[in-house]
Amino acid sequence: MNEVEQLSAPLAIVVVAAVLVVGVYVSSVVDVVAFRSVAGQRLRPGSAALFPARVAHRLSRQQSVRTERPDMILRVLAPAALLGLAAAAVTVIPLSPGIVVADVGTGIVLFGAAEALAIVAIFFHGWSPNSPFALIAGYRFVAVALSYELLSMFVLIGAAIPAESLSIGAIVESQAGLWNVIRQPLGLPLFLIVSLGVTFSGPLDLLDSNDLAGGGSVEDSGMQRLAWQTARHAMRIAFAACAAAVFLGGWHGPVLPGGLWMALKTFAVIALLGFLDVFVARISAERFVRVAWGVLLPLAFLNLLIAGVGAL
Amino acid sequence: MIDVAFVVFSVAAVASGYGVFRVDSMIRATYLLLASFLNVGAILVLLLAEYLGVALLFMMTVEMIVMGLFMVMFMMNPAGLNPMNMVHQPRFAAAAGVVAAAGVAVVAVFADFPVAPVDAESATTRELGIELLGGSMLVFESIGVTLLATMVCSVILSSATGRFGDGYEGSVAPALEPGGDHRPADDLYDPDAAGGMDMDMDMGDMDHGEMDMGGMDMGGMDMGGMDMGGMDHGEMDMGGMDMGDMDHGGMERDS
Amino acid sequence: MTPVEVFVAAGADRWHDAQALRAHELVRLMPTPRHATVLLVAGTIPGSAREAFDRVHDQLPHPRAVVTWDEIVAGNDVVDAVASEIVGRADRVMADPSTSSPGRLADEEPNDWRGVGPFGQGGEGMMGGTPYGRAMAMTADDRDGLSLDRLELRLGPFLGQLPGGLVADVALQGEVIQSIEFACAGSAPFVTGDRAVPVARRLLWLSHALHVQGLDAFAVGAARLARRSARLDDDPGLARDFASLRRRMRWTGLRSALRSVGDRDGLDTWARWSAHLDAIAASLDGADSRPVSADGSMPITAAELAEMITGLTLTDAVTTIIGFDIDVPAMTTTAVET
Amino acid sequence: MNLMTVLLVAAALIGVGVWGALAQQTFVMLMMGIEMMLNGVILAVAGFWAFAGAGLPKGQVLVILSMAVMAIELAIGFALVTAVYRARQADMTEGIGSLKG
Repeated sequence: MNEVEQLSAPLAIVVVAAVLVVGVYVSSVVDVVAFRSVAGQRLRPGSAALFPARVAHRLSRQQSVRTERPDMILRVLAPAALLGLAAAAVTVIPLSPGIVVADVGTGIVLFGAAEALAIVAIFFHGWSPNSPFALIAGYRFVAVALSYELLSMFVLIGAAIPAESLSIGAIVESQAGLWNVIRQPLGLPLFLIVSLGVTFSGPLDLLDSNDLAGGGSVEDSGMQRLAWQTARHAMRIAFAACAAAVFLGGWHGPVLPGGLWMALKTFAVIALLGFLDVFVARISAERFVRVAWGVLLPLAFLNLLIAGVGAL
Repeated sequence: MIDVAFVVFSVAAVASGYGVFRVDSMIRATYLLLASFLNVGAILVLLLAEYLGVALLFMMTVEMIVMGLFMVMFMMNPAGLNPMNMVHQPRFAAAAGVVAAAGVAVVAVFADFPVAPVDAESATTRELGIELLGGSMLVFESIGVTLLATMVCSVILSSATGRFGDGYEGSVAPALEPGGDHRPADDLYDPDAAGGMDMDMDMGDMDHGEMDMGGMDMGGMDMGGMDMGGMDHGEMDMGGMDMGDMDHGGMERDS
Repeated sequence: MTPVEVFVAAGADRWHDAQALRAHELVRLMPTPRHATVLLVAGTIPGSAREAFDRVHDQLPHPRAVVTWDEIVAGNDVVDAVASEIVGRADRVMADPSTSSPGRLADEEPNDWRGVGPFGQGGEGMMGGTPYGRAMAMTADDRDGLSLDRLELRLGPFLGQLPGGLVADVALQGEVIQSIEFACAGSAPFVTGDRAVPVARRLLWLSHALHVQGLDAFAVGAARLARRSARLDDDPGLARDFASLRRRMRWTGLRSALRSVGDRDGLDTWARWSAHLDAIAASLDGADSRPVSADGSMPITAAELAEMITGLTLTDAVTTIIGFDIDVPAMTTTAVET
Repeated sequence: MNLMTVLLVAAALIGVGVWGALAQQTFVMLMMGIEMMLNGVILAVAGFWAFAGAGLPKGQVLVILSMAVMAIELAIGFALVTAVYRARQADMTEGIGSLKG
């Protein structure tokens, strides 16, 4: 493995903040573009680019309603924790050759831990407002999340096998010749399913879904809603960056500098997730759990087998 | 720097651990326990057991998610909105806690342990991996098999249906008196829904069982204790599985 | 401009009409009043729904405004007039938050929380009492034999995912519906399948149903088709555009999401959707607003529907209910007659 | 940070766990007490490994063993809670106390 540059603490904070701010904004714009293009509405570039800022401005002037007897600590903690976990997940992902905010030897396990903790934060969001639909949505989310949590760890460990290291930097390094998306063809699709689940979008929009009147966000307004949407987009960034680094070869690519490749690949995954969010109908939780244990988990085992055989 | 971090994590671990048993809301209790684990995980990382710390973080998070689910499911008052007192023998318990802590603390302060710190340069994660798939492979594999057995046991225990249909049908536990109903009169459960559960006997052992879990009652877990004979004779359901025997098997072996 | 977020509190008579607002670019119908700036009141709110309406009104965060559909004097296009009124009112209230609509109910807890028991639990022993005005959940038998707590809820009449005016009392254990009762006479015809329904109304049903299934962008498309079909002049491109929408819907996984949900007589929700979509396509192809054929499984009474969805999860129940284009006004009038 | 301080923290965690397990009435809270004790055990084992075990990998294996114990305790514990609840609707230790013997 090459020299890895550990960023100094102040620089690291700036880098992570910049990645998240830019990423969240871009991801929100992607949402607008996806929605409008699928809905067949007019799409003016300037208007779409300013859309998230306008929404943020409006929500910041709206009242944040306090529900009756909320669990106030957890209500505040939920978006903050989700945002913080997204930031933590971003720190272990190398952004360009040799530049990673925190070069942790067990980076991929840390990412998995952040993902598991994100489920806790999301449950808090459903639990805290003391509202039946939010609680049902949060509960349902957790029940489903437990069935893809295992999946995600198998998929990530599978990617770590050819690298012979748990560090994401080493995993990127190992893809110099062949990207994991080809080496382990099942890995990326399964990981994208997990991403859709943890960012509760598209077929796995089981948290803030319309069939429960907004589900976990049913009581959110104003800043609370803005914070939650921001945190959700931040989580999408973390997953997109991880998918780009672990499966799409990270900074590897011809001509362009490595950092730019990483950004492009991350953006591609964000765009894919954004369009899937708009384009795919929600699947019932019961059915997904059946599919997750009966089909997806065996596929993850198969993926692990492919990775193991490939490493021999 | 490391010392400061250690103090912070330690205080947080103990304080959130104390909070677990003081808050009203079950969800807060569950996740305070998780916070305690996270802090211990952080201390483990400080101790250079990087993989173990992160794995503890990961594992306990998922475990506490499950625990939170059960909390909300089984507790009558999970949010703690209705104030109630859910403790018993508080003085005895507090005294026992202090005695236990003091016991360990005395050992910590006065015992003379060898000084052999871990080498800061060593690749502990790598060493652990080689050890698990090398010298300690038997231990590692035993853990795996035990966990598998645990999964089977817990599914059978918690499922309402046995191999031959509804667990409440099938074999009926013997009555306490000849000809009498085996269920105590003050029982809450629905007479139609009961029957097969040999709970009278189980419950007696249950308290021990719960306690034994701390000390890992492995004997009770092994397949030999699990009345396989009853299974073959077509009585395998919640009743036929006879948890009573299972625990007795374990107990005899222990004593 | 960002769209104004609107929550619709519609009586049964105007609920379908209000769905047409989804077509409008500057208006977005939200699933919950907490997300809305404007409360749109459409149709007749019966006296029994008055209190529920007041609660919904107070759930909108400040600054908020109320627009009443029936008060708007419109020329030839009432939906446009309503939309521009909504945008105007939203602009005004955002510019001057002091004009925000004041609360209709006192902002207080329904009950004193501290009760009489030794720990303030308000009842005998551990259980009992009404903390915060709500009785504690009591256990009851359930399908898994676990006897978990039972949550009693009243859904409607202004719930975003259900047709306006529909009221149902449900008892939930977890996400599973243990019992459900619709607020109408049990034998009342709930869905009248043989009635000729204008194609615009069917498209509006489709728009709402797509929204509930998480396909908001498609819902916009369906609402736009509904608006075009409502115009009197002949629109030759309509059938083609509907076919194109239907083709794109095939890629959304709707079919697998709806299949084997809400089975009745061998027909599932997907079969009912298909019957609706076929009926729309047939009407657009020139046939005169053909009734949904018998294989669309209609009609169904409220009691039959309740029986169908007992034991389903809340999500599947909502999907099943939405699968029928429920005729709430017909239901309530026949309820009075019987 | 040395062995003594780590063990003192572990002692505090174990003490809290003992107190919680004995004082709490509900099964799930009781299990939390046990988990808390194991938490202290893990910390103590890791402390010994780091300061007195010369970093032998076998020490880490012992920590993994403790984690497995915790997972097993939780799984079997919840299965038992479910079984008891199914039969008795009891979620408190007193609820099944009358059946001893």
